[in-house]
Amino acid sequence: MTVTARPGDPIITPALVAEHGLTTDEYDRLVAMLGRTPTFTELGIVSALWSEHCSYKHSRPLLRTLPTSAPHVLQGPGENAGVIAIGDGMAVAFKIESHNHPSAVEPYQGAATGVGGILRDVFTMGARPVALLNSLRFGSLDSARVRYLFAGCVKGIGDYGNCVGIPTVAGEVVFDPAYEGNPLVNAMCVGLLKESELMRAVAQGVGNPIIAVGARTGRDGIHGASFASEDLSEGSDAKRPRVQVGDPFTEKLLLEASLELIHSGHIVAIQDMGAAGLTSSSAEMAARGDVGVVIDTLKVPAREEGMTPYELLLSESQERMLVVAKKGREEQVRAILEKWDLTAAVIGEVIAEPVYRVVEGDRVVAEFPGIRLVTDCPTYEPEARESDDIRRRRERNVDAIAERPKEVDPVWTLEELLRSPTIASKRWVFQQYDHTIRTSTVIGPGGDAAVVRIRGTDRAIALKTDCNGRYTYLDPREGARIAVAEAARNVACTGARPMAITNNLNFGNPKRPEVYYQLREAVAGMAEACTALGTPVTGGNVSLYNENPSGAVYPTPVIGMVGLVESLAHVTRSAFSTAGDTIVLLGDNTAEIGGSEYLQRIHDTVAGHPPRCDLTAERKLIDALLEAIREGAVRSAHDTADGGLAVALAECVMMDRACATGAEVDLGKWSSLPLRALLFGEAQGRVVVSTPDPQAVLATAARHGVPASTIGTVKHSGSLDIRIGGHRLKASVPSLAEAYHEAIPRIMQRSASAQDVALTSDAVV
Amino acid sequence: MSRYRVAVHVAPRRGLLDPQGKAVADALHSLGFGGVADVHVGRYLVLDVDARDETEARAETGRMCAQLLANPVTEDFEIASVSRP
Amino acid sequence: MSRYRVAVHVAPRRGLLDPQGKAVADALHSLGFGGVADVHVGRYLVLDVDARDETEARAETGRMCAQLLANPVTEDFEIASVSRP
Amino acid sequence: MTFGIVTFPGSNGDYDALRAPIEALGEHAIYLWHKDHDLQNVDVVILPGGFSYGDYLRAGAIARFSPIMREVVAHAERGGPVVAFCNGFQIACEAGLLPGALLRNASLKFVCAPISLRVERTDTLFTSGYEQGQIITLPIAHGDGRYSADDATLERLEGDGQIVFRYAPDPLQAAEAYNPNGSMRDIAGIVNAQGNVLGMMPHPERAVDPLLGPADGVALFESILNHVAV
Ligand SMILES: Nc1ncnc2c1ncn2[C@@H]1O[C@H](COP(=O)(O)OP(=O)(O)O)[C@@H](O)[C@H]1O
Ligand SMILES: [Mg+2]
Repeated sequence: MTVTARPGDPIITPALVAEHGLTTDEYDRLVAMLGRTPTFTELGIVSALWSEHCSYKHSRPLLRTLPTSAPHVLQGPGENAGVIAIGDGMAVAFKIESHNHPSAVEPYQGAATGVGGILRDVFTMGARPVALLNSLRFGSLDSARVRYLFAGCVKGIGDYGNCVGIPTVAGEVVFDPAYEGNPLVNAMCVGLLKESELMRAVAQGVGNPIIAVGARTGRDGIHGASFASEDLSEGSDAKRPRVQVGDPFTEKLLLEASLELIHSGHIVAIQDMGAAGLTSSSAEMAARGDVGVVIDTLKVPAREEGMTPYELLLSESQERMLVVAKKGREEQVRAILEKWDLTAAVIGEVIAEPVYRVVEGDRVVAEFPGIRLVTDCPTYEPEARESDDIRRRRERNVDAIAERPKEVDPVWTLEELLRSPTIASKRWVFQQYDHTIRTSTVIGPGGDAAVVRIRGTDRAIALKTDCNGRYTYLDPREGARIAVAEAARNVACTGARPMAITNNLNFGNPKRPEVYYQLREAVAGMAEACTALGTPVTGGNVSLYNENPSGAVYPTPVIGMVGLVESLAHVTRSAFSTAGDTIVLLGDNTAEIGGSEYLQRIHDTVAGHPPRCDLTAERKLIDALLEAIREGAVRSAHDTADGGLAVALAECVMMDRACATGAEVDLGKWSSLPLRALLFGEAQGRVVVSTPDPQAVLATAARHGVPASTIGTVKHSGSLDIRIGGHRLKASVPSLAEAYHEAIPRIMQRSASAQDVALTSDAVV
Repeated sequence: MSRYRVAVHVAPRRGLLDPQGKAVADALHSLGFGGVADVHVGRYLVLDVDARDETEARAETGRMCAQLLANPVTEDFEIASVSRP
Repeated sequence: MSRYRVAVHVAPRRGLLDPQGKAVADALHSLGFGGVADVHVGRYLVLDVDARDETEARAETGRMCAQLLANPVTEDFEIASVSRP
Repeated sequence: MTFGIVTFPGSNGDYDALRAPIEALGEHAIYLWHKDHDLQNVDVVILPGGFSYGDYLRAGAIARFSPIMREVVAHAERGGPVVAFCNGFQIACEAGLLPGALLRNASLKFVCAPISLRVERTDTLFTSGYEQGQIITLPIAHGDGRYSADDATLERLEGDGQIVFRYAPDPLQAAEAYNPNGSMRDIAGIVNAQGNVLGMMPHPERAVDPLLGPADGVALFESILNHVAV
């Protein structure tokens, strides 16, 4: 069929091509593929599908190197979400997704719609969402703008998840000037399904109708995908009309209707209309099924009058799905949607001819040969070179940094670290998230990882996101290895075997050699760790161009880990609970302070080698810990992370403010180490355990070749008392608790009213 | 200095999705108010402002709207009235 | 039948705690708007209504307010304006 | 005995409300669809938590017009027990089943936390399983929980003993800020004058399994079972 330009469409000029983010080379490829000049509609389609966000053109070759298979992986990367089997015929679908750019412009709606999108990715697999997580990065809370972004994102995440009724059970929040102007907002969703109910988004069956479901299409978010593929600049402000508004109420209806549709057997495929909207959902489903499709834009329910095919195809209006139904079942599909007060419109069909065709009534406005629209996108492996500046920072001798006078009193240092917003309690955040709905949250936010039970079984899943961007900045490979290892350790501390990960690669502009170096190294590190720990990658998301004129964010490969608790009896919490229990340290202390929160917070320094990550040791540690837990020997387990051993011990005695304890600890065994490294260094592979049966824990550790030492006793003394040779640190638990629990509320009080006001516009007032 | 009572309307920008307006319109329809075509829900603020004169009260309130009372990304505002309380 | 655009104000009854109004006032003060004495925050609804004439549009909207748009326990409403869209 | 849990568009606590009587009491529970006109002979109606109609306009304002609400009101008028949790409480107030209104939390923030309550009445069909003055812990999770009513209504509630639960300081903890939403007179839950409709912001239906925390909600369901046993 012949493609004709629509009257009134702009003429294709080099300037227009550039505006659409295509390079000259890419444009030439397009012309070669079509054998002619594209129409305006076609240019729009390609600009969206070949955007970084949709095509992964700078990351795909790297992502191919990740380990993705294992017997329990039912669905690896490439689908809406990854799926793993967890026994008893049950499976878990999970995925993480970024909404960094939208959140920088409009934090409330940006973060909220991020949650909406990731929920849809999971329920379109046939899974019922049972948990949400989020991983957030902001600049320093000293800035009013940052407080506004932080408060807005948290409220957006909360309002959306709360309204749909999915508990938000875990996550992380990090504050660092590196994220000033470029907040990172990653949301993860986890769903449960029966293995037999797994649904894939593969268009099939010539003659099957393609149905648009859910909200009407408006002009919002047009070109969001390409927007997410650019640096944030002055010009970004002008792009504000692209903001999308979320409607969690419609999402809830869509969730129930989609699951009912999938279970009804009336449909063959379903996919969220996410980034690049109708275009990407239809093209991707067609490509996966290796079939042709035709879409008639006149049939797409529009919210506004006079919308062009270009706009209808590229709109990112939220809460919409694309369904391929079985031919002849249109009425049944419509009936299910009507029950949930949703509309459905047949907008196209699967065809035998291998083309991707868009018509507007009688006129063909776009036509691409077969699946080449998706597969012809070029990939790039740009030059990679480490930044000299970063290398110099890493090589710097941080041990030579002189102590500040106040550090004479390590309690001062400890409280200063506990007050650091990155370490301090995030209760201010997660109190705004409903984490008890669905009555399955065995461990909610505030522990090492969340634990969500699986009703009808004795099992549970453990969930956590993790990444230390400072480590990855100083050494991308080591940093990414640590991110995986720490996520695994957190999950293991709750009694779960780490099973698989999803990941979100948040990086700067890959065309800069130093950024592409970070990306390449981080992916390599992630692959090494996932292989060593037996946790394949089932999916993820790449967000590049997280830069503004003053530079890129820290390379931040966020890991979303899923673990399996085989019996509810194994569920383990992180705080000390019982006076008289023995405190055992699994793993060993070292003299490493490079890249630590201590250097950042106390010395305003980002330098040195991040701690070494020994993956073999990490694996043994996890095995030993899980075995000790299964033996019933472990009362509590908490890994050491930001702020090191002293912070971990402080957290153990007061993270649960209502049942604070105390402890007497003797670290004399390590008195030859520099005191600050022992207390605040962030050596990897360590877990603080409290136990009524230390002999059993020590024996199990020995069997696995894991160093283990008895370091103290849990007390109800109200103080944390640490002796190291001749040194003694005695901290009052209420005062530690005050530092840890009040830090963020106190900062946010400064401007709490301002954000609440600026946010009252939002739906849930 | 005198005191002025300034009323402000803040409304979701037309063209952006207004889920609240849509839900209210649907509810009104099902209550039998068939003649309702379209509903938008925004905020109505009443501020007591000290200013030299009405013009200043209006200008000052405009600045408050731009800085705080309306979200420049998603909302439009207008000063609906200025009166003496 | 013609189409009318009816604007409605719904405000929390004076005397009830208005935490939002207070938050707005505090925030304005901290932004340096010292001349603001008092703020109240309510809802502003704009409805497009088909009616025979303005009087009917007004009356019909009044009924919507009484039934749904305002909560008689805590809120007052007023029809702010009726115009042709 | 059968509990009927109404599912409105946007209800999301319906699942927990369904599971609680089944798992804690071994009784029956079914969903009731908002478009239906039939309560299917259930003994107790539960209006569950969630965000019916997205809580757009005002929490509970739109849901009260659902077809099934006419039957729920009739059931209540016949003396049938109705339990309304969270969004259900908001709907019940909007529908006139209970006096007053639930406004936005004074903090302007959604709050999810365990909270201490004092049981003010044990002579209701919902609370006979508790002890007078007992301090219990239940989860809350809401953004619009500030109970408000005019003085005359509040006096009537006090005088007639309709205030069943109040937010109260936990004796083991600091007393400050125990009222999580700014409710007048610390009101967390009330019954109607006839005593057969209970509305409360906290979630007893989320507190029936010790695996998840204090199971202080069980006694509420047991109280109902003992009174309504069939
Ligand atoms: N954005 C968030 N959303 C939900 N829970 C969070 C969030 N940020 C932190 N938390 C919770 O706070 C606790 C501490 O988080 P974090 O400091 O990242 O722990 P760790 O150092 O063990 O990785 C965890 O239980 C985590 O799930
Ligand atoms: Mg941890």
